[in-house]
Amino acid sequence: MAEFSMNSKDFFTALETDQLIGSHCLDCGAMVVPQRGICPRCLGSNTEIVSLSGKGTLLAFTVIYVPSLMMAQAGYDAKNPYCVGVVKLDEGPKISGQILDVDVSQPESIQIGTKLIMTTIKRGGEENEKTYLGFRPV
Amino acid sequence: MAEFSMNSKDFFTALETDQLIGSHCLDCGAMVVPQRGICPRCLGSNTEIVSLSGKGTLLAFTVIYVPSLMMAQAGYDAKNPYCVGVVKLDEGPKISGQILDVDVSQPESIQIGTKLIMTTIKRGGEENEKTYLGFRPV
Amino acid sequence: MSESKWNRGVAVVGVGLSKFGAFKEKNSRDLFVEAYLDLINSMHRYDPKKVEAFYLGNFSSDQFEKQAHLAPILASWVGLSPIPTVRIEDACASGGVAIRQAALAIASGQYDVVLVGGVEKMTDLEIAAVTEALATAADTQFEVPAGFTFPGFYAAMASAYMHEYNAQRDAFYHVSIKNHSNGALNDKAQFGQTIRSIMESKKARAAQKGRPVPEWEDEIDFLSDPKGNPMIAWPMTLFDCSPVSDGAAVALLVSEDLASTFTDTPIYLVGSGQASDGALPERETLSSIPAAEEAGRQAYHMANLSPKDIDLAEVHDCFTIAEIIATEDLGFFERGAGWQAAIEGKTARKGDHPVNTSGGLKSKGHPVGATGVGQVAEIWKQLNGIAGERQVPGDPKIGLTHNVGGTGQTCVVNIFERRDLNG
Amino acid sequence: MSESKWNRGVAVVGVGLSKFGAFKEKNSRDLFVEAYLDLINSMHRYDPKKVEAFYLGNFSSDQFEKQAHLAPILASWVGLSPIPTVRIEDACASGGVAIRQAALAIASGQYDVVLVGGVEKMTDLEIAAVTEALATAADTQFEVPAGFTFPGFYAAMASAYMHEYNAQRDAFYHVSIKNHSNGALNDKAQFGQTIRSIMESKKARAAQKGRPVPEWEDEIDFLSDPKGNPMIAWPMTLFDCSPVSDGAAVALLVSEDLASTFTDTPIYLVGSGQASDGALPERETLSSIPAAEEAGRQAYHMANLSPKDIDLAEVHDCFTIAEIIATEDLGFFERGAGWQAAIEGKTARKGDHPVNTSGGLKSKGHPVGATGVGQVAEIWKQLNGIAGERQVPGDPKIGLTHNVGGTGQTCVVNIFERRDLNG
Ligand SMILES: [Zn+2]
Ligand SMILES: [Zn+2]
Repeated sequence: MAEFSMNSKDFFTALETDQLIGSHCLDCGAMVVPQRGICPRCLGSNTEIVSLSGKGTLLAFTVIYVPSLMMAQAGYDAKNPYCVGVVKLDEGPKISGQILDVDVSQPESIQIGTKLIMTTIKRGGEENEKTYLGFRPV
Repeated sequence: MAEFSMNSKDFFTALETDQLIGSHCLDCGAMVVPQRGICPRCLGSNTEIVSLSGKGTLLAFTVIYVPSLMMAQAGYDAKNPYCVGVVKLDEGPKISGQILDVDVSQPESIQIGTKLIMTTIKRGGEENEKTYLGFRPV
Repeated sequence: MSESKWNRGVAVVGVGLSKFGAFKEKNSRDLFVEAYLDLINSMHRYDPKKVEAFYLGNFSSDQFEKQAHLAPILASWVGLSPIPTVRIEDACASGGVAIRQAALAIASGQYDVVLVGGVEKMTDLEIAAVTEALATAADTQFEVPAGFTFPGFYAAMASAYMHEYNAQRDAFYHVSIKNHSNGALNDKAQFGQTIRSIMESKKARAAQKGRPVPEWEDEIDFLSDPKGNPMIAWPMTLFDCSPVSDGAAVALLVSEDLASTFTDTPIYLVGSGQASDGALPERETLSSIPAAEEAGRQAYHMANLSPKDIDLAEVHDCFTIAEIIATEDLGFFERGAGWQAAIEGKTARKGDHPVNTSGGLKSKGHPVGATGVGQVAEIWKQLNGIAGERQVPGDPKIGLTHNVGGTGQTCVVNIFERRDLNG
Repeated sequence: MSESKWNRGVAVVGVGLSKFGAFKEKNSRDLFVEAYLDLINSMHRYDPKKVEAFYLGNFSSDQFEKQAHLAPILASWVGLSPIPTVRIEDACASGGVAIRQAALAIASGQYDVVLVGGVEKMTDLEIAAVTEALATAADTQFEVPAGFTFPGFYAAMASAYMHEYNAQRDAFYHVSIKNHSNGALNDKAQFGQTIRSIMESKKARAAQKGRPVPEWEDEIDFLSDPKGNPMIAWPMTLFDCSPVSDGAAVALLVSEDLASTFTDTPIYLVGSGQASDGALPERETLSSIPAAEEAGRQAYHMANLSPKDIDLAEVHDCFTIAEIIATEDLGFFERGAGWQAAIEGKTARKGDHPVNTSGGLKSKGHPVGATGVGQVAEIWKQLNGIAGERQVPGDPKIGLTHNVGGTGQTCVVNIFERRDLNG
């Protein structure tokens, strides 16, 4: 993972090549996402960047009818709501992302505990296109 | 001056009708501009709105070559700089404003102590036109 | 015995509030003056020349009014220059943290008399811009790009809570109904109407316009109908969310030994706690707010009190789920029991644990920076028995404020006590 | 004898700095981590688990990065959650005020060990947007609409100063030349080049491109030529202005009694003062900064020291005129004598009153929120004799920091003292 640094923007640089990166503490073994230079468990600074599987489980979610500006620009609104959630990765750490391919017309049907796999999402149109993290059911 | 309130925006409402307003403390006699409900000298709250003459003296100034966004939109730049200053009003209080009709090509020629009279300046184009305070030599 | 490490105690000797609402004609400084005049006019022995410092809670006048560096402007506007002025920003907890920092500054010995203010002027921006500004209280590098909005964060916490404790959605509606019924008795409140009266006026308006009149049986029926109460972020509806507000609040804090020279009815800051956290994914749990629990633990420890000693609490109900979680984080109810307690009315004004007698953020309004200071104003009124129609019965002596920034990245809890003169 | 009202004393036991400059690849949190690692790596006895609170000076990540509520994010990013975290905003004085608030919190007894950070990430925005953001440190309702820019305010003060004291414009250039010569010896500085080397490289570039080579005789000649040094706001030129910068700084503060458990070389905060003011027109004078004078007076009084006792000072030279006024406000020179003193080299590293040995804001850079904390880092290095090539001679023992927000709406002065172990 030498191509990525601990600088926080590099998390998105990695995403552009479909890689989900985090960091691993060489002292205590803790894994965190996004990657960072200080280990939040032992507070040491002996960490390295690692790649994660992108597999995880849905921990919490919402279906949003009044979108953020970014999501409104991506075409979402009250008639076309979207799901976003917090995902527990198989390696331990948790992260937020849009949840695709779930039935947003029936929020009650979306199950906490659903197994997910990461995907990347392009938003922002041609001019400002950026890559974002998403998940979909396995 | 019953038509204006102590709300700070009303200073500009008054300017729209070419009136420069301040407040006068009924307890200690202090005058301040813009108008406000608490007297800064005696800290009492017994003040009334008064109209000022708009006459004053230049206390400090600058000629600006790298304009603010608002002034850039009004057409100013390094080749067309503008003067702005702090003016001591004849009634005592001081206030900032654009200084018109001085030789901005020779900042050294602009004299602190110059006698000034207020004027109002419209900026912002048709859509967002607002009235601002300015001064020019008597 | 108190467990305080503080060098000396701190008392509140006066409070002031502006009306909360949407005020086109007023800027931050005007709202602040309104609250400051309310303080002056309610105190007999206020001398502004004794004020030694000013602490301001403000979330983001930078974004809302294009005005940073607001603290010295406000102090100057009421004639308090050249006292030291400090703006504190911890998102929606800015006001509560300002109270705590002012208290610490008094405890240090540096100042004897400190004015605390809180203000936010939010309604000048378009609603989309307000939403973007509020989102900056969360992690805009990693959380917001996922698509979250502010209601969305709390909605996700609600999903975790409902899942973990099998909670019913009605519980949220009961919080909203209760807070509106309290706010209806508060003349400073932005939405001082009961949910029932809102429902009835919607029916009346439909009838007036010749449209079919909705057949809502009661408030729950009304709130359950997306036509009356649209979904914002499932499971949070419009009436689960606090509004966008303008408003200001002030409180005058002094060292304990000076309290009686300012008022006959001081209340004492006997416990204070504050904690922080990372973004939602950094936490062990999503069905509670760990930093709120930690702040509460610190405050109880310092005050040597326990949750059962608290006569009433103002908690941070930016969303209805937040109030339910707060009542658990603060130990009023067991984990997972808060939603049932809300349905059973235990947090009502005459319940076992009165919560948000002011109307809370939901009904009183949520001018972000003012909120934490405004909470203290309500506790002041309740402990001094001057809350009028919304007065909590039983001569309350101990009140608590709970103020949350973001989704719990900052939490501050303060506990106040009235001491009887002969006590 | 100290005149301190504080319950107990406070010491600085470590500092850290990121490089100051323009760093596309780094956000606030990355700059903060860089400074924090610099602290860790320079301390032998740092234990992060002992840190009890975090105070952050930050002017406006709201505007620069669309990120408010930055304090808990930074704490979380280095693993310090759930300690209480507070963002302090007093414009360009945010860092210095954060130092003072952290010290007061220690003095209160609440905390023994507090981390103070300062950060600003300014270079992501277009320069016009940066200018607009900086203007929000002034009164955007009444001062900015007059047409003022931030350099414009200080330029107007310069006009009043020049008029009152018949000062020569060259004095400003001497400040710039001196600060660049100091910054050239500071590996953290954004513009670590002397004015002479900047001049020479401009000549060389002209020669390379086959253009006429400017015939500047010396630095003053270069700075006096609008082709080398364009006017920004008369009489302030480009080289009178500090740059737009990214950067972070940290300092670890502890209660005096614990200092020796963290380091063998603590420095003690023996004096602190802070004051506020209204906008320029609210003041009695425009040729000085009354709040800076007041903050200095408080700090000297608390430390029981006078200006002549100060071995070196880091002052807020956001513009060259500001440094000259600062040296008068702080009492190093009589009113109106500062400009002559600058010309005579009295504020040079080997002068009577060394000022801005770090290079100051002008050469080191001015990441707004980091500036006040970075000043403490310089004083730490100088008092401990580890400032390398830019070390002030004569074994300095007492250093002062002077941090100004806006045009003087907030000013904070802190005085630090090294105590010899056997002293
Ligand atoms: Zn570790
Ligand atoms: Zn008066």
